[in-house]
Amino acid sequence: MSSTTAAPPARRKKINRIGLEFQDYRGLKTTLCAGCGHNSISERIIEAFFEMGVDPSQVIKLSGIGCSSKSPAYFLQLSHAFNAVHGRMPSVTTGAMLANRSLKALGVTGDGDTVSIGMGQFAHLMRRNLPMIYLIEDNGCYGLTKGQFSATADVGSTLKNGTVNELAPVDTCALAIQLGASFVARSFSGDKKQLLSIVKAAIAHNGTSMIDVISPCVTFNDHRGSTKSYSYVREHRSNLQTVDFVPFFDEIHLDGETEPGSVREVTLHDGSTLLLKRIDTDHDPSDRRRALQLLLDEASGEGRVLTGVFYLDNEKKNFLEMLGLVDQPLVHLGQEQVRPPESVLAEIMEELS
Amino acid sequence: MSSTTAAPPARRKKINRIGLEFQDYRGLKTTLCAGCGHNSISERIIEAFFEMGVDPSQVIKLSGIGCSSKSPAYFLQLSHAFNAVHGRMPSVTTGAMLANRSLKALGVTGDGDTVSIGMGQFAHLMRRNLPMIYLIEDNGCYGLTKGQFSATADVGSTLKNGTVNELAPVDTCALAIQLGASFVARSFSGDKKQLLSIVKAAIAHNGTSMIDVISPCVTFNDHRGSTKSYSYVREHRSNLQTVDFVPFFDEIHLDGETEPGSVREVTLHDGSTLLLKRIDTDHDPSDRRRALQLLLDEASGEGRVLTGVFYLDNEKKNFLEMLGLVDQPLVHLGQEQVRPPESVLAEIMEELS
Amino acid sequence: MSSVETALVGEAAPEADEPVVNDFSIQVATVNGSGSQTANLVLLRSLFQMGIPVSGKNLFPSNIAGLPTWYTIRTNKKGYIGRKKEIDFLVAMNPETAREDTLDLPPRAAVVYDLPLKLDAVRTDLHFYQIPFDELVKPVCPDAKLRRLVRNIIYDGVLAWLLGIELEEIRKALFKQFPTKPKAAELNWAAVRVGYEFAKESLVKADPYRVERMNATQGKIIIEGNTSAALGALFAGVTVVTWYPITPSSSLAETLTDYCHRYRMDPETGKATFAIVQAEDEIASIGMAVGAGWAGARAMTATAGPGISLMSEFIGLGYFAEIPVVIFDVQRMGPSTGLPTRTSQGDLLNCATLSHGDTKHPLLIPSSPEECFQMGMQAFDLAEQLQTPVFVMLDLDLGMNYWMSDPFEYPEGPLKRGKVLTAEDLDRLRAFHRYQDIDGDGICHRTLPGTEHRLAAYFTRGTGHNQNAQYSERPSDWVRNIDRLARKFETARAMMPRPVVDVNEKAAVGLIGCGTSHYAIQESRQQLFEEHKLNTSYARVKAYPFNSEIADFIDRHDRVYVVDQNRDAQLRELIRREIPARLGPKVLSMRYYGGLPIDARTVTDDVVHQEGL
Amino acid sequence: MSSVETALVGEAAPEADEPVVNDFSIQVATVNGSGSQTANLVLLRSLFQMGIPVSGKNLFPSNIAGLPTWYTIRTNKKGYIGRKKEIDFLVAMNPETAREDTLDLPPRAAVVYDLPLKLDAVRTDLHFYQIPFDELVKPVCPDAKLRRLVRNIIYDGVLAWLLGIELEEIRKALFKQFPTKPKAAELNWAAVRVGYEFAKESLVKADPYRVERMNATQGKIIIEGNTSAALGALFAGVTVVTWYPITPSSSLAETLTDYCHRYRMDPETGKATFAIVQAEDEIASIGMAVGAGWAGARAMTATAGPGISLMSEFIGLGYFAEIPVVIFDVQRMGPSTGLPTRTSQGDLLNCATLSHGDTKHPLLIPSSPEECFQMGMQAFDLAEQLQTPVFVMLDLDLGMNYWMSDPFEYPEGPLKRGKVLTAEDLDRLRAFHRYQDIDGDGICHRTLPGTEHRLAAYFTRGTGHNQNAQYSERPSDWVRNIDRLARKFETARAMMPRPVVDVNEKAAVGLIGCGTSHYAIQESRQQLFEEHKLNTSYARVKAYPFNSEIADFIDRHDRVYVVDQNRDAQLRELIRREIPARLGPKVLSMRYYGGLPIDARTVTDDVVHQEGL
Ligand SMILES: Cc1ncc(C[n+]2csc(CCOP(=O)(O)OP(=O)(O)O)c2C)c(N)n1
Ligand SMILES: Cc1ncc(C[n+]2csc(CCOP(=O)(O)OP(=O)(O)O)c2C)c(N)n1
Ligand code: SF4
Ligand code: SF4
Ligand SMILES: [Mg+2]
Ligand SMILES: [Mg+2]
Repeated sequence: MSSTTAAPPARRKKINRIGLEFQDYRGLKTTLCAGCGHNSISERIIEAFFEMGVDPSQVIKLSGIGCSSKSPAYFLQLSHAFNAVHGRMPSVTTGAMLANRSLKALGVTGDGDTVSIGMGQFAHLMRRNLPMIYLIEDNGCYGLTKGQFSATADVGSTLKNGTVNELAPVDTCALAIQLGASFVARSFSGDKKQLLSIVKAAIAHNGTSMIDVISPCVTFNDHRGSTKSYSYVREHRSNLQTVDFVPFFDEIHLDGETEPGSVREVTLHDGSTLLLKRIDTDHDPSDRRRALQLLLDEASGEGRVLTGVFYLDNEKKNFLEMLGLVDQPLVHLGQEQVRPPESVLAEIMEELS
Repeated sequence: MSSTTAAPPARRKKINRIGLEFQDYRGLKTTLCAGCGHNSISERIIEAFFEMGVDPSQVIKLSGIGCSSKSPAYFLQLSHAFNAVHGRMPSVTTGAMLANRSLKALGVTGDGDTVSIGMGQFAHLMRRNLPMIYLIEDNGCYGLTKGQFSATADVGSTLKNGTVNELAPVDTCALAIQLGASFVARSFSGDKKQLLSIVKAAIAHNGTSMIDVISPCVTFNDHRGSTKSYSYVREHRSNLQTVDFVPFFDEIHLDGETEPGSVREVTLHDGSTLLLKRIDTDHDPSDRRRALQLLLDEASGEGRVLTGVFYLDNEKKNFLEMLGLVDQPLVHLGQEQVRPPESVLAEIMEELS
Repeated sequence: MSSVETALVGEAAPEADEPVVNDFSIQVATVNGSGSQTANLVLLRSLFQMGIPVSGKNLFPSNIAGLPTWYTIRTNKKGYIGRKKEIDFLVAMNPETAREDTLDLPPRAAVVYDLPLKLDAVRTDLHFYQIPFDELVKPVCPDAKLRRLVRNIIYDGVLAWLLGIELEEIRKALFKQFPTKPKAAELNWAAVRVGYEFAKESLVKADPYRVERMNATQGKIIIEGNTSAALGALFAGVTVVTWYPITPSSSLAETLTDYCHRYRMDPETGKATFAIVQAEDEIASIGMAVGAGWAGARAMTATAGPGISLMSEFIGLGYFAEIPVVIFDVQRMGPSTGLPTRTSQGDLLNCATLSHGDTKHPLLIPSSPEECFQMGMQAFDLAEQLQTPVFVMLDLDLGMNYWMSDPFEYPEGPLKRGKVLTAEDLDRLRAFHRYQDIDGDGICHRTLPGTEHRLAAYFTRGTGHNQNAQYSERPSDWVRNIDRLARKFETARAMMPRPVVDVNEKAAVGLIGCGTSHYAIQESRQQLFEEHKLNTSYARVKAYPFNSEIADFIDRHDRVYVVDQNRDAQLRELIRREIPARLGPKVLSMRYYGGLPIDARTVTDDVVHQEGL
Repeated sequence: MSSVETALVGEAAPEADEPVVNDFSIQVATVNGSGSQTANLVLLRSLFQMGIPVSGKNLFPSNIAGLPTWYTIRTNKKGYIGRKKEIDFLVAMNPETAREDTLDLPPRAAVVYDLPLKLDAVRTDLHFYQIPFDELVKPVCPDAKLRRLVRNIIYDGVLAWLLGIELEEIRKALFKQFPTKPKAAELNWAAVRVGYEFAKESLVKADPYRVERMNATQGKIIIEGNTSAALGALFAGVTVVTWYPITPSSSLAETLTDYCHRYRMDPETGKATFAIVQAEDEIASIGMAVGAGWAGARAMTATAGPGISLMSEFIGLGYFAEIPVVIFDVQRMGPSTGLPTRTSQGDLLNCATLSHGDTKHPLLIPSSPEECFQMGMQAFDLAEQLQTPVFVMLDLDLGMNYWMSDPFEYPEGPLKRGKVLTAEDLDRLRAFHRYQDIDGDGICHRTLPGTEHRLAAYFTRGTGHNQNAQYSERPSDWVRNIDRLARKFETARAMMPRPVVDVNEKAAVGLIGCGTSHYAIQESRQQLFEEHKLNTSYARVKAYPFNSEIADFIDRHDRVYVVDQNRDAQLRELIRREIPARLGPKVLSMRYYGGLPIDARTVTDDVVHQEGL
């Protein structure tokens, strides 16, 4: 495999806190188009898991079908992966986590995979707040089937052949917040720093981390007239905050020129800290009402692409906690724990006699 | 059939503006449980269509699977009906309306049929704003399969066997508004007047009218501990407005004691008027932002059940308008209109030679 | 219709017939939601407690309350407990159907009816017993609201006197029904006694039907197939159950849930050693089960036909990505929504090759509660050993009706978890090829997510892959892989439970059936012999794929009738696919698909007709 | 592997061989997304314009850009246009596969390659032509960014000289490719000429392959199956098209969309006389189509295997509620996601009995663009006449590759809309029973929503119903209804297109096939005769259910090989189900399922082997 992965020699030696090389977090060489936003996202995922020192053997990568859903092959080669069927990654991930709650689940999907065919499972996953990272590589189209509109395409956006989309886009972040996800953010594949911080925060979070990442499709949706092109997003993006992340195993240093009160320090489930530096107005990410407000305004506004951390609830029970499962992963239970003794069968038979 | 329908003798003679009897709008005798909320809704539907003088031969009744979805058999016996498969009524209705845009579509569904298995189609139907009435008979459970929780069950609500629901309910109204429905209201099967007015308004509206009607299941979800029981809803319900409806063919009379400014008169697509009389605070139903706000607050509030007309957009293009279909229903087009002439085939063959 | 004519022909009142002991059928006609369920179960149980072979079948509508329901109880000293076509004893409580039910009776049958129904006016060739239920219930039950529910059990008392059922057994059965509600039990008990006393005082026994104590149910239990299958899963150590409600499978998942809460909470922490999730639909429930099976859990779902159709895509993934998962399909009458509360064997063909492309899936087909239990366990072993979805094909009759059964035997030996490599194994092997057929049986080794080893990870996918689970479009990789899957299916063949074969040396005719057809076939064989001197052999299929014994069975007979409870002869179809073509002409078909449990007479008449006897 | 050895064995440079005219295969190996598609189509067209029978097959990866792609063009003077296994002439442009592609060639093949690849070092038994593409493209195309796209067409010029393709025809084909972009056309044309000039100056023709003008394509067209099927739908007067993108069916819906926009806008209003909706998934697309069919539209959807699985529940509803709808299944290699860009006939069995319960569906199986067109139209007639879902089973090879074809004939006569009652009819009849079989053909009359008549309305449902479409759980109603559905299927049998049968009186062996297997079988028959003196008859199935001709065909031969492009002999399975069992033993199987279009040699070798020749 190593032959097919190309790591910059510089990094080769770098070792993370659990003693693994950067190399260990890579995957196969991408077969996606050169310049595809999805490739940048893969890079951020590799960096985030490496720098956080997550043990890849305890990570599962899951996806549906699409160019985006192929990308798990291109990162975290030491983790088990499940490339499932179109739009159904949420249920497969749910099952895997029920079976083994100690795993760290990373689901990668596309806007078609999630918002079109996957809408039902997406909604119910958000509602359950299953502990996982749910990352949408959002290019407003179906890349793998050659660029048809998806349900996140904006009104007025055009296909290469000129067809204009008239249906309003579905806002995955607004939906996720309304339905119960406990960490909701939007980013851009072209913003390395913001995306890296957000992915790290998602790793640190306990509950569903729904991240919608605008990720341009250079082959089918990067033309003028598209509102998901690199140039369009670069021109119309506005950041809700500057997002910084400090892992639990590091010290927090605020750089000098941040004036007091301008930064919100949010402590995450694993002790890491999310630093949200105000840009225009201050946003309290625990304010669900306000978060929805922001997204609604954006939707009605003139094609502004708002990115940042919209919502975070540290306290919310996740689905596995609700189910009251034993701490030990169910798959590790021995026969004596899962098969009741003979006396139980006898008791039941007695009742039925 | 008449033998199985029992109309109160009093009404027999009553004739509506298109010369039909009340009787003509009835259906078979219900086979639902005595006292089931769904039966009251059927009665309101019968009254609304009769009083509005809708031609039943131009109405289609569609449903999924469930006790609620059975109810189309119990009203509008002169209308074509399609009892489809579980959770898929939206797509069947869409297809039927594409085929014949002149029909008036009434979809009746349940909370399980819509919010559980039907979530995906529900979301995309709302997004398309297909001209139809989408009525959810919402009892917070699966009646026909003996009372399991549905996704509209409230946190803390219990089953008869004591099981407590921990998952937050899905607010169908909030979702509908966010996804694009142009008329969104919630009512209660026990409130004849409000429900009747709202159903009539839905008939008058051009676009998706999403009506969530709390409709208690007397057999499985009417016990204490349930938040969808008659008593619970009666105690916790609060009305956003008093809702009155004046059809386009009648005069508007405001009763004396309404002080000026307290009533909003909303003109509907067919010229009918919706009279929304303020109760506590004034609500402008065209204010999408505010409508969502209200529903969000309600959700976070202490089990208040807010009913009334939340949102109405008269201007929004419906799906059929977006598609730019000929005015004539597609099913009425003659062969000469749908099969291109021989010259066209010749032209195409030439291109391919 | 014919019965109507019988009615019109005035007949003389019946003679006092020969007594008929422990060999008749009772039909109780009520409306659902009227609490008749209790009265009927008490009746069933008390006969059972008297040692008489008995079966009860609930014929209920697909609605919740207010529609006609029939409950038929059959006693048979010879132990035939399949449905009996003819009704000997009718209890008519439902005004809507009383007349028609009465008209359908054979001459000389007995009718217990509610006074206002005046059924004695309908026919003259029956034994009528008129009971003033409303009048009788008043004194017992002052609270008018409760009467509706208590009223029915009065007929238990009446039948006790008419049929000679021991009151004490009724009492026992009754209190077993209300373990936690003594007051309700007492109330009902009073009602039973009122019925008994009334009968004793005012009725004259004229019909021939009686029961007598036997010893044929010693130590047996009474149980539904769904409960039995749930117990199978419980003792198989199931850990993840994901489901979506649908008749007639819901009670399987719900009973399993109850048992898990009783017996699968960790003693120290009081936490659950299982996860049961009611999913948003069947696509989600099978998706979760597949995810759980992939991660190493013993995972299952339970559903019925419509759910099977929705699971089709995921089952194809499970087959191709080789993921263990168990699907209980409690078959109801299709196509489409069909008749949700009627039984059928209509999903056999669909499940055997569910999903697009070339797919084949093992089916286990239980005929009894015991087999529901055994196969319910075995399915998990097979799924994990074969790394593939395994179906357990119940039907509504087996799943939702009460059956006599021997008590279940506690399983021996360890759970069979299949070829799973641990970190230690990987250390030893120093290499891991997910899809390499090392053992030549088509079954490869897998690792579970979370295995702490650099070699453990692999990429699971529904797309073409090579032996290392890497994406591949090479024709040679593709062909090698699906040829191996075909080989694996042959391995499965040898692991499936063998058919139960009873060869009659004198027989030229053989019968083949599966599932609940068993009871009708068993009884029909006797009818064929007694009434037509036709010797028959019998092979009961317990699983698909079949092994050679079925071919051998067909080979040694001139004609073989395959009994199917579906229109398109689905079992025969599957058999035809797998036997040598030269045997094809011998394989004939007997089908019933009216939605009621198949009965012996129907089988007999059809075979007799085809045999030209 | 063996080819590798060939390579190692040093051989003498090849002699000048006998010229081979109009009978060889070219393979162009590039990476996808590199604009090679244009170069290949121009090549194909120019040969076609020279009157030479030709076919082109695109072997592309399931990804968008950067992976290996092979395009094979076959010329054959006898008109055999199935895939040819051996490559005679390789154009090697892709560094990733060049070496392997070269090693796989038979001795004496020719190789045109890009200079840096140095392929002449790989083998000595081939004819090599080295081309400095980068150097050649520079002068033609100053703009470096564009070079990647222009570069490829240079090989058209090279081949023109090497094979004797007339430059003028290349020019014609080229400008046909860029009808609207003359500048692009000129640029490419310059590149072609550069390649031609270079070849002329610096190459020495050594290989035997040449083309010569013929007259075999006079008046023919070149078209893909998906386009043909789309035209079928267009001229069938389709009004509602609901679909969800999936390879290889997307282009069917997309081409239909383009044609509708060109030819189905109302001249006065400029509005659409059709509705085409890209649904949110396949369950929605079939649901919409079913709703539209119910309301009276000519409704269709197009999909592939995974979509078929998802549509399973709705198809069962369509069958049972008797709703006309047409499903185009462009088959790709399954199970599961499988190989999305490889061809197969793997959905036959699944589609024939799709959904739970007893279901049967008519299938139309085209073999050529003409049949895609005809059957694409006929499917709508059948669906409305039979009031049931009808499948048109294409495959990727037929659907997405370019084929020669005679021009399509304009359909005669009116659209067949089936038994629909109007308000006037109802006035006349004074009664309407939706599910009464008045004509005895199993097909009942329906009314459309919106019919202005008190008798018109009825209740459509997937649950049990009587002749008046009222809910019913009566066994007799149920049985009557699904027996009628079975009867309707027999009616369908007689309406299906008959097989194309070619009986060779001397033949003891017969071949049966369907769809794209046709081309391999045709050619194989000649090989079998020429190489083994084996006479064969041939029956090409065009639809399911089959009619008696198939049984007759089997009956008159000793052995019949059913050719399947799937693992589980699905076509043979369907045939076995429907013929008299006694014929079963004669029905043997020949299967290929590597995902490439089946070729004659593979069929021949297999039959020869089974025949022991
Ligand atoms: C059931 C099913 N339907 C359709 C397809 C075809 N298909 C493959 S990918 C895709 C859409 C992918 O879009 P998206 O999720 O946005 O991923 P992208 O390629 O844009 O990254 C579709 C429709 C499929 N594989 N399975
Ligand atoms: C595909 C499928 N899954 C499951 C079922 C079983 N089922 C019938 S009704 C129903 C739920 C109905 O709940 P709801 O829509 O709320 O209707 P209600 O009975 O409460 O009015 C279910 C799960 C089915 N018929 N089809
Ligand atoms: S097609 Fe678009 S989404 Fe797919 S890999 Fe290429 S750029 Fe990315
Ligand atoms: S079960 Fe509940 S929902 Fe169904 S009919 Fe009865 S009361 Fe209504
Ligand atoms: Mg996308
Ligand atoms: Mg409900």
